[in-house]
Parts: sequence; C-alpha cells; structure tokens
Amino acid sequence: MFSPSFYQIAPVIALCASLAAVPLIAISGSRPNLREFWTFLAAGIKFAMVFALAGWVLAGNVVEVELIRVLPELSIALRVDSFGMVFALVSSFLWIIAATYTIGYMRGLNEHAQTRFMVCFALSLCAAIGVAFSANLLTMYIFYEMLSLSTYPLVAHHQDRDALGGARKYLAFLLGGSVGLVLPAMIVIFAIAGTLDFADGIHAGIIPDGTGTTLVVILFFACLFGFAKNGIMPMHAWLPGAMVAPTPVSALLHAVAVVKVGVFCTTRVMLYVFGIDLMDELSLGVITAYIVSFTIVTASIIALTKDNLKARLAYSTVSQLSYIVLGVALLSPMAIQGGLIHIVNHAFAKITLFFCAGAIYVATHKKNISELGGLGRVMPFTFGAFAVASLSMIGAPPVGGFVSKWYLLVGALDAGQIAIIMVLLASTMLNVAYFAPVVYQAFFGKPPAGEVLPTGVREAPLIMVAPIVLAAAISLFIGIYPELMMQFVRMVMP
Amino acid sequence: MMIDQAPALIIIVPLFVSLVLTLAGSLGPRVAYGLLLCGMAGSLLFSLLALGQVVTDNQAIHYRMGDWPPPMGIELVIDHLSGLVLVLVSACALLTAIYSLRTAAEDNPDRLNHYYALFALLVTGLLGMTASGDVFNLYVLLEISALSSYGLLARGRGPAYYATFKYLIVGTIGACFYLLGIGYLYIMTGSLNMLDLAEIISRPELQDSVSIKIGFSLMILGVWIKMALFPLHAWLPNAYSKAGITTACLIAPLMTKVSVYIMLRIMFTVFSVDYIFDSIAWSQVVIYLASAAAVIGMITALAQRDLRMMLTYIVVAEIGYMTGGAWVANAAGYTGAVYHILADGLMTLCLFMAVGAVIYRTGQTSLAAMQGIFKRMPITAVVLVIGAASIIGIPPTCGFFSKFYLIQGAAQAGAWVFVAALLIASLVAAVMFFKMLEIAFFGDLKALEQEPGGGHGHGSHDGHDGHGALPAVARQEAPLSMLIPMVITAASLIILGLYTKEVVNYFIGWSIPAGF
Amino acid sequence: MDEIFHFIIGKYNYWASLVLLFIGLYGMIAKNNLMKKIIGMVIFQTAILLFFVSIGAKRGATVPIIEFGPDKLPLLDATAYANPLPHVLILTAIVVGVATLGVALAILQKIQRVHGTIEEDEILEDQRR
Amino acid sequence: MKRLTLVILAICALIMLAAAVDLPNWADPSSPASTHLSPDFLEQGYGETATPNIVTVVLADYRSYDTMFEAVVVFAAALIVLVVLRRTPRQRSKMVQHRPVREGRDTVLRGAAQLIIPVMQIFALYVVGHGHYSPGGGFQGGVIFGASFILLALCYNLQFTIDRFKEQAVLFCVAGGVLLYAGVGAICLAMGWNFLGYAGLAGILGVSEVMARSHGILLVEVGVGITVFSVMMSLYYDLASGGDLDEGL
Repeated sequence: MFSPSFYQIAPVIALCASLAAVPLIAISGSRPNLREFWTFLAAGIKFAMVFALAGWVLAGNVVEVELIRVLPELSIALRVDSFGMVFALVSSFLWIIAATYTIGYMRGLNEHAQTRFMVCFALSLCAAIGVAFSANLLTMYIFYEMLSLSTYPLVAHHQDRDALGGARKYLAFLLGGSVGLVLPAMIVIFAIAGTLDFADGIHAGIIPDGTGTTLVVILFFACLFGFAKNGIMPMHAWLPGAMVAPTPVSALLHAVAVVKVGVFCTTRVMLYVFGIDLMDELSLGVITAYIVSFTIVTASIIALTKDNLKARLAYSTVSQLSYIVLGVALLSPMAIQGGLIHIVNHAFAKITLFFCAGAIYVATHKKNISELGGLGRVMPFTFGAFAVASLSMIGAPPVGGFVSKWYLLVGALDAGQIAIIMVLLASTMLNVAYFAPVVYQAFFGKPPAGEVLPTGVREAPLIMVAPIVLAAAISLFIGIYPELMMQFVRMVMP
Repeated sequence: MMIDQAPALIIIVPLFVSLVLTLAGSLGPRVAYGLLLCGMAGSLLFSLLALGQVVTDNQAIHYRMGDWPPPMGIELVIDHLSGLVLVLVSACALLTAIYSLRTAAEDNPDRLNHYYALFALLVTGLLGMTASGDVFNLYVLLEISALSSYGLLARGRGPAYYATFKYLIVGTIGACFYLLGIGYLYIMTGSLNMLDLAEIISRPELQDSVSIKIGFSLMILGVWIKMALFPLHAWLPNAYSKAGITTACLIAPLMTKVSVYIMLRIMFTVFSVDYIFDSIAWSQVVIYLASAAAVIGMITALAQRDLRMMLTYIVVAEIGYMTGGAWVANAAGYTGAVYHILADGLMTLCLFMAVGAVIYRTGQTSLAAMQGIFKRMPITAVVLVIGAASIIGIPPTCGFFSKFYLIQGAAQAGAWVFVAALLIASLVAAVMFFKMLEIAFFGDLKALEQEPGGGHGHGSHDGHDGHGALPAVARQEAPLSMLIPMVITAASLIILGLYTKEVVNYFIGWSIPAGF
Repeated sequence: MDEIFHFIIGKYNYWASLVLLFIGLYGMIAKNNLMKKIIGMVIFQTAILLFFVSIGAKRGATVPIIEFGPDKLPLLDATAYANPLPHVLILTAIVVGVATLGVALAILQKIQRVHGTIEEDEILEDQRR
Repeated sequence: MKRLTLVILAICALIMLAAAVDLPNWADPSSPASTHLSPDFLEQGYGETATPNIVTVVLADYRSYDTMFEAVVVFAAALIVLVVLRRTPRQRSKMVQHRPVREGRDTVLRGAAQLIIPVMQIFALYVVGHGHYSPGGGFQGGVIFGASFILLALCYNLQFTIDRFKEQAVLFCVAGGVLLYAGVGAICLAMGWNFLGYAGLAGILGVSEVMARSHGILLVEVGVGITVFSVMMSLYYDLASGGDLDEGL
C-alpha cells in the first residue's frame, strides 16, 4: 500500500530504529519512565516496519538495499526475503513483549545499571534484525559479531563471580567459533567464489562446481561449528553457562534472539551458500543430520538430570535448536518447512517458559523444580501458560509445536531416513519425560516439607504475567492457525 | 607554483620548525606547542596536495632536488604508495602533537622546546625517508630518524637509558648493514637512484650475480633489524615501553611502519617481483618467520602485566602480518600489507593514546589501572574498545579488512601456515583485550576471585537493596587536548574500514607492482 | 694456481674491510662492557667506510680536481681523475658515525650515573632490584 | 653465548667472501662504479659550476640535499647530547664529580697554546674558504676550528672557554648554520627554482647561473662550517663536564 521507494527505506529504518534509540536511552538514564518510553517507541517502529515489509514480501517481491560498498566486490547490504522475514517478524514482535516483561522484572528486583541493560538490549535487537535482513555473508558476519559483543554486558550483568565465569565462557565459545572458524571459511569462500552474496534460490549455492570436495567439506563444517550460537553439541557449552544472566536476558536472548541467530546463520549458509544440490551430491545433509540428532538426544538426557529450572530449560533449548538444523539437513521440502516453522514455534514456547521461570523467582524466590510442589494452585496463570508452552515443546496437537514436529516427521519419511524418525520419536518421549513432571507436581504435588503454601492466588506483578499469558496464547494460536507463518515458509521453497 | 613545490615543502616545513624551536630557546611552552602544530599541519597539507596531484593525473611526481636530472642529482618520488604513507605519517604526527600538550609538559619540565625540536626532527626523517627516491639519501634520513628516536627515548626515566643504549647498538647494526648493502649494489651498478638501479639490475648479465644477491640480503636484513621482525625484535619492547607517553605515541605507530614501507620499496621498486620470488627463493622462510612473529608476538603480549609492554609486543606481531603479506607474492597479499600499514599505524596510535591517557590519569601502568574505567573515563574506554576491536579484526573497523586481504592473499598463495598464524593471533588478541575489558567491567578481579563461595545461584541475587552498589567512582576523564585526537583516531579507524573500496581502488590498486 | 693468487691480491680491499667488519660486529654483540661495544661499533663503521672509499680508486688517476692545460683550458678526460662519488658518500657516513658515537657516549654517561656501572651483567642485576 | 655469535659471524664472513667472486678488482678503471655516473660528474662538473674540486661540486650541488641532511644529523647529535646530559641547575648540586686538581702547572701548555691556536683558526678558515680549488670544505674546516677551541679548553679550563663562547651562542650557531644552509635552499625555492637549485641565486647576486652555483656552494660550505664547528664545541662542553658545564677534563 506504500510506494516502492518506501520499501527501500523500510529495512534501514527497521535496522536503525533501535540503534537510534541507544543514545536516547543512554541520555535519559536518570528518568526511568522516559527511558522505557524510548525502548517501546523503538520496538514499535521496528515491528511496524517489519510488518509492512511482510505484506510487501508476501506480494512476492524482494527488497534490496546496499548500504556501503566496502570492497570492490563486497558490500554491506540488506536484502529482505521470505526466509529472513520469518525470523525478523518473530524477534521484533517478541522484543515488545520482552520489553514489558523486563521492565517489570528489573523494577521488581531493583537491579543496578538498568540503563546499560536497556542500551545493550536495544543494540542486540538491532544486530538480530541485521542478521535477518543481511544480503551477504559479510553483512551477516558483521551483525553476528555485533550481537556477541552487545550481549556480553547483558550476560555479565551481575558482575559477580558466577557472571565472570559465565561471561568468559560465553565469549570464548562465540568469538572463538566466529573468528577461528567462520572468518577463514568466509574468506576462502570469497577467494574461490568471487562473491559472498547469497544465491537467489536454495538449490544452487554460490560455490563454483570445480572446487575440491575436501575443501567444500572443510568449509561446510567450519561454518556448521563456527556459528557457535546454534548450540550444536561440541560448541554448546556456553549456553548453560550464560544462564547466569538475569531472566529477561535468558528469555529473549538465549531462547530467541541469540540462539535463533546462530541457527538462522547456519541454515542460511546451508541453503543459500552451499545449496541443496551440492549438499545432496556430497551427502553432507545426512552427516549433519546424524551430528545434530546426537545433540538432540544427549541434550534432552542432560536436561532430565537438571533440578534447576533454568538449567533444564537451557538444555531443552539446545536440543530444540537442533530440530531446526535437522529439518534443513534432511533436504526434503517438507522437512525444511518443518525446520523453519520450528523457529517460530520454539521462539514463542520457550520465551513463555523462561518468563514463567522469572515470574516464579520474582514471586517466590524458588529456582529448583523440586521446590515447585503445589505452586500451580497459587499461581494458576503462570503455570497455565507453562503447561501450554510445555505442550508446544512436546509437540502435542493443539499447540504450535505439533505443526513443526508433523512436518519434520513427514519430511524424514520423504527423505527415507528411518533412523531420524526414531530419533524424533525418542526425543519427543524425552521432552515429555522432563516437562510433564514439572507441570504435574505444580498442580497436584505437595509443597516441600515444612513449607506452608499461602492460600488464594499470589501471582507475580501483572506487568510480568500479562506477557506470559499473551505469549502462550500466540503459541496456541499459531498451532491452530499455522497458515499465518507457513505462507512465508512456503515461499522459501522453489 | 605552490603545488609543484609541495613534495619538497612536506619535508622542509618540519625541518624549519625544528631549527626555529632550537634557536628560540626562551619560547614559552604554549608558543612552542603552537609552532609544532603549525609545522605538522603544514606538512599534512602539503602531503595531501601531493597525493591529490598524484591521484588526479595517475602518475608519480618526480621532484628534482637542485634541478639536476635524476641519476646525477637526488629526486623525490611521490607515487600512490609513498603518497599514502606520507599522509599517514603527517596525520599521525599532527594527532600526536595535539595530544602532547599535557603529557610532554609533564614528561620534561625543562627544555620542552628542545623536546619538540627532536619531535619535529623525527617527523622530518620519517617524511624524508618515505618521499626519497635515492637509496643513499634514504640511509641518511634513516639515521636522522633513528638518532632523534634515541634522543626522544632517552628522555624516559632511569631504566630508559640502558634500553635506549641497546636500541642504539642494534639500530646502528641495522643501518650499517643497509649501508653495506648499498655499497654492494653501488659496486655492481654504479648508480644510487632507485629507478636507475632497478633498470640496471634488470639487465640479463646481472641476473645471477652473487654480489647483487648479497647486496639485497644485507639491505633487507638491515631493514628487518630496524623493523624488529621476529627473531630480531628483542630491542623493541623495553625501548618503547620505558619511554614517555608522548614519545611512545609518536614512535610506536610510525617507526616500524615506515621501515615496512622501505622494505616494500626495496623489494618492488629497486628489485622486481620476479627477481625476488625466483632468483631469491626466500619467500617460504620469510612466511614462516612472519607467522612466528604474529603468533609469538601476540602470545607474549598476552603474558604481559604492564600495559605498554603488551602494546609493544602487539606492534611486533603486527610487523609479522605486514611482512607475511608482502612476501606472499600475490596482489591480494600486497594490498593487505599496504592497507595494514595504514590500518596498523592508526590502530597502534589509537591504543597508545588511550593507554597514555589512562597512565596520565592513574599513574599506574599495570593492567589494574583499567579498573572501573568505563565509569571513570568513559570516552577513553570507548576509544580503547574500538582500538581493541580493530586489532582483533572485528568487522566495521579497518583491522578486519586488512586481515581480510591478508588471509585471502595467503589462501590464494596456499600459505596455510600464515593463514593459521593470522587466525591464532586474532584469537589471542581477542582473549587479551577481553581480559582487559573484564578488568574494566568487573573491577577488581582478585577480590572477586577470593569471594566466599557460591550462594548466588542462577538468576538474580539475594538482597533487595540492589547489588552491593559498586564504589561511586568520580568521573576523571582525560583532558580535552588528549580526548580530541583520541576520538578522531578512533573515528578514522571505522571510516577507513568503511571506505576500504576507495582506498584500494584509488591508491593501493595503482601501486601494485607489475608481475603480480 | 695464479688466478686464485690474482683473486686474492686483486681484491685485497674487500678482505681488509670484511675482516674489520667482523671484528667490529663481534665486539658489538659479544662484549660485556658497554664501552667495548661502542668501540666495536666504531670499528664496524670504519670497516664500511673503508669498503666504500676503496671503490673510488682508479689506476693511474689523480685527485678529482680539474687541472688546466697550458692554454688555460680544463682537461676533462674522466679516466684521469678518481671517482668522486664514494668520497661524498663517505663524508656523510663519517659524520653519521661521529653523531652516533656522540649520542652513545652521552647515554653511556647517563647509564654510569644511574646504574653506577657500565658492565652489562651488573646493569641487568641492578635493574632487577 | 659468545662462541655462538663467533660461529654465526664466521659463517656470514664465509658467505660474503664467496660474494667477492664477481666484484671488480681494486682500482680497475672499467668497473661499473667508475664508468656509470662518475664520468658525467667529472665532465660536466666544472662546466656547470665553475668549481674545479669535483668532490665539493658533488657534495654541495649535485647531492646537496644529502649534505643538508648530513648537517641536520650533526645538529641532531648536538641537540640530543644536550637534551640527554644537560641538567637543570637544581639537579646539579647533588652530583659531585671528582676532578683532577691542576693549579699553576701548565704555563708551558698555555704558552704553546697561545702560539698554535691563532694559526689553527686561520688555517681552518682557509680550508673552509678554499674548498673550491683544493681538498677541503665546510666539514673539514669546521672540525679544525672546533679543535682549536677544544685545545683552548684543554690547556686552560672549560670555564675560560665558556666565557669566550657562551653556551647559548653555541646553540645559536648550531641551529644557525643549518638554518643558513636550508635558508639558501629556501631562497632558491622562493625564486622559482627547485629546492637547493642555486641557479635561483643568479637573480639576487646578479651573476650568471654558473657563477651563482659556485657562490651557492660557498654559502652552503660556510653554513656547514659554522654548524660543525659549534657542534664540536657543544659536544665537548656536554661530554667533558657531564652536562654541568662547570669543570671540563
């Protein structure tokens, strides 16, 4: 409905909305309300832009904007296509919800250095949108690094001994992976392919045919393990360590923005740099599928053993992320759609779970699952949302998770990978094993010995519960009406 | 008229400033400071004019000294490469001059104008070396800049004298090897002008002459000693780290970079590409040396407790990058090496200024001085972060693009050792600077380490009154005269990074030697 | 046998300068006393000066000052005069040598004043304290 | 450690000996050094500068840019020694330097000095002035002139010499000489020729370009003479008294 030139500027505005908010937030540090207003304004503008672009992308055209031509053959450029749109919509919408939740959480616990917190929050969202809209591997790498750096102060927010250890591990893995593996891979790809721009379709990648198979394999696995944010097994150790951060950080970033960026980059590289045909020809897809399924299974088993609620959610994230990579690795159209839609479903479900963990902590200062006995009756809304989100994680019918699991299973069948189907079923069993007891104990269990439960309903403040319920509702809604996001995913297919 | 005299004026203006500063002994510090600024600004203006002229009509300026035709007289040659380095040297000198208002006055309470005279003399030497087209003239200017750097470094505290003495001895060995190399070339060719030498050396009968090879290896060995390439770098760290703040800001970024420029000039102007990479088959050994320099330099820097020692070892490592880039023998490697001269000059200047500001304010030079720097000196902290990002090679800064070209060149040439070394060096640099940022962010690490056991668990903390509020640290920012150059340098790191295309297309692309 | 003899006799100036060169270099690197290092440096520089000046000699040529024939016209035959260029270069190299020597001696005095000794090992010990 | 350096140096020596294979023999007229540039200097030198002593021509005209920086090197040495050694009055009192006491025992020395020094100084001026026609020039003359003052300081004492030639005057001459040299170059620049192109002086001096070059060379030699002379003095002042300028050797 707007003129085409508006759509040229829209991605830039979306990108820079939170960037522009950064100085404003920093200045209005002394007046919290004004500061929060800036965050909301930026979040609103960003979502509006992304939403407008969504309409335009649905109409079938791709927006290309070149910011700076950095090298004769390379430029920092934005490109809005349906693949990027899925992730952009999710992260910009969830930023609004997370912003409200964060304000409630920070005010509730009167955290120090809130201004720095909000500044880094805005910066990391700008980086997330940058990754979503990047047109070539260089731009994506730039925003990937920016995300790592801007989330460091968030992870190290408490500035105590645990924060120190967690932040150090966080940076070691992320920077080690990106500078150590992705940078050389990117440069060698540039050396052999002559360009880093993503291919148009997902079939033919940009790697020229003549390159030696060993080089392609090395490059592929450098990218796979280089993007350490995707939490694939050997490079996942930073994620549980980063749970030291305050809950809003672990909610938005480690359930949605940071990890999704990792998975998004990995899938972007797999589809648009290597391309399905090359992966099929060298059977890279199958190898990745097996690696990733190892992650799914072991992460779920570890999650079983964790009594701390956030640690269990962290390991569940590690295994759920690998679903997305598994979907794409299977290379069959249905599996790819399943993988991509899981980005959306997992985002909404996991953010609800982390919000619940935060709300429980604010209300009752309880962290471990064993202490949650009988709390369901005291905090019905929180635990209701928790139950809905758990269903989505497990993949039960009415909720979003079922859609992606369904597509994954059909895709695995098309690809004729019986072993993968076994892995999917086994992991579903494991999901049930580590989510169901939490819900059951909360509603029907007895409180731990010697502690009497307060009578009546005593929830966390409304400003925290509202986002929880909203997120759970959306998670339910995209389960019932998946077409909302599936139309984008379907456009990715050739 | 003024334009075609620009090449000579670039060098004469700082020389006259140095002489006037010595003559007028009774000048107040402010007047001496003002005079120095005018001198540096003048030479920057003329070098920009010269570079502009070179770019517009796309061929080198040959300025005949004393109106004598080249092989007889001496000529200044300003082409794309030397024009670029001239602008870099004069810009860094101007920024350091602006920076030096407070630190120079504190370092030398008396004889400030003599200190500034030596400052201007060093800049004259560096500019003269870059523009000179005559091999022997380059030796004389090499000695001038070496001598004035001995003088500036000897202004430091007690231990500086011994460090400067070692530097003097090693520097003289380097310069004399270079002179001996000129001797061998002069015997075999009879000429001293670079282009004339190149023409004679390329003649068939001299292709396999042993003396020319010995002459080349002596010259390169001498330049490597002056450049502190890895095995010969022992003198650089304690010489630069014992110096005053302003001296370190002037010498560290420029001296080694101009020596790298001289190496490039010798390799690609005096000798041709195929001569170096065919008849002198050193490139394999040199690439190993460069990789060792990069990795060992960075690892030793990581192990340092003193801030300036850390930065000087980074300089040693960066020299490894440039040498490797030049010896990888392809266009991308050469572009990476030249671009890295620019990038590294600015990066080192930015870091030395920021660390100088911290030392100026806190008086400590150990890593502990970094505690709570984000609150105390926010602007300095941001400059430090940008400098560190550039050394690590994080994208928007120019450090990333120079590594981009270097790795690309090394990959095309199949020098995987060098690629691995560059990556390891960047990783170690990342660890080093995040160690520094950790101290800055977390405050006193020692106290944190010994804190009584856990009890924090996940998520937020216990007390409701907010975390033990960190000690309210008074904001003690560096003085304005230090902040302006720091911010300009940090900004230039990013601007240079974003405008790499222009720098490569208009400057470095033209200077790529034939044969690549 | 005699062409090896010619080889040695014909290039005796290079041997002389090489021998001096390596004496000086050894003195600079290996000697413990700083003053001996400076002396080594001077020998090293003198060797290079000798190497350069010896290039300028020409058999049967006189000092490069133009003579005038009986009819007051200058005799401009190049082979009659020695090569002036090395002499110019050497004048510069001598001056540079003197300058470096002066600076080295000044710094040595300061080291003596700060550390009380000019023996390298004692200085290192003093620095460690 | 010492044996290691000895071995390395021996190896380098052998390599460089091997290089001597294709070096031209000593004093061989057909060697490249004697056939490439020097014949042009010898043939055109006199014609273009009317100065018979070709070494001075090459020194002060063809490669005068080099010689200017030579003078700057000497100037730098004096400046550095001054900056490093000379200390402010309040620092001087602390450091007691032991000096040999020589009272009344050098009448013979002083007598001889009074005879020699004037002759030396006249000869030095001759050497500077006569550089065009006979071996000599700014450097050689400057050193002899400086030596005469050092002889004075040795026979009498440093304070005696400093009274005759103040340290400020020395510093002024050090910078003044190089300024004269560079000034001549700058004037040529102002007159439209390139830097240090003495033909530019033809306009001012009202002589032909060739003679202007000859006079240019003389001016430059005088500049260098002043610098070298005062640098010798400054070096002696500082090194002999360790920067205190109170009592020499």
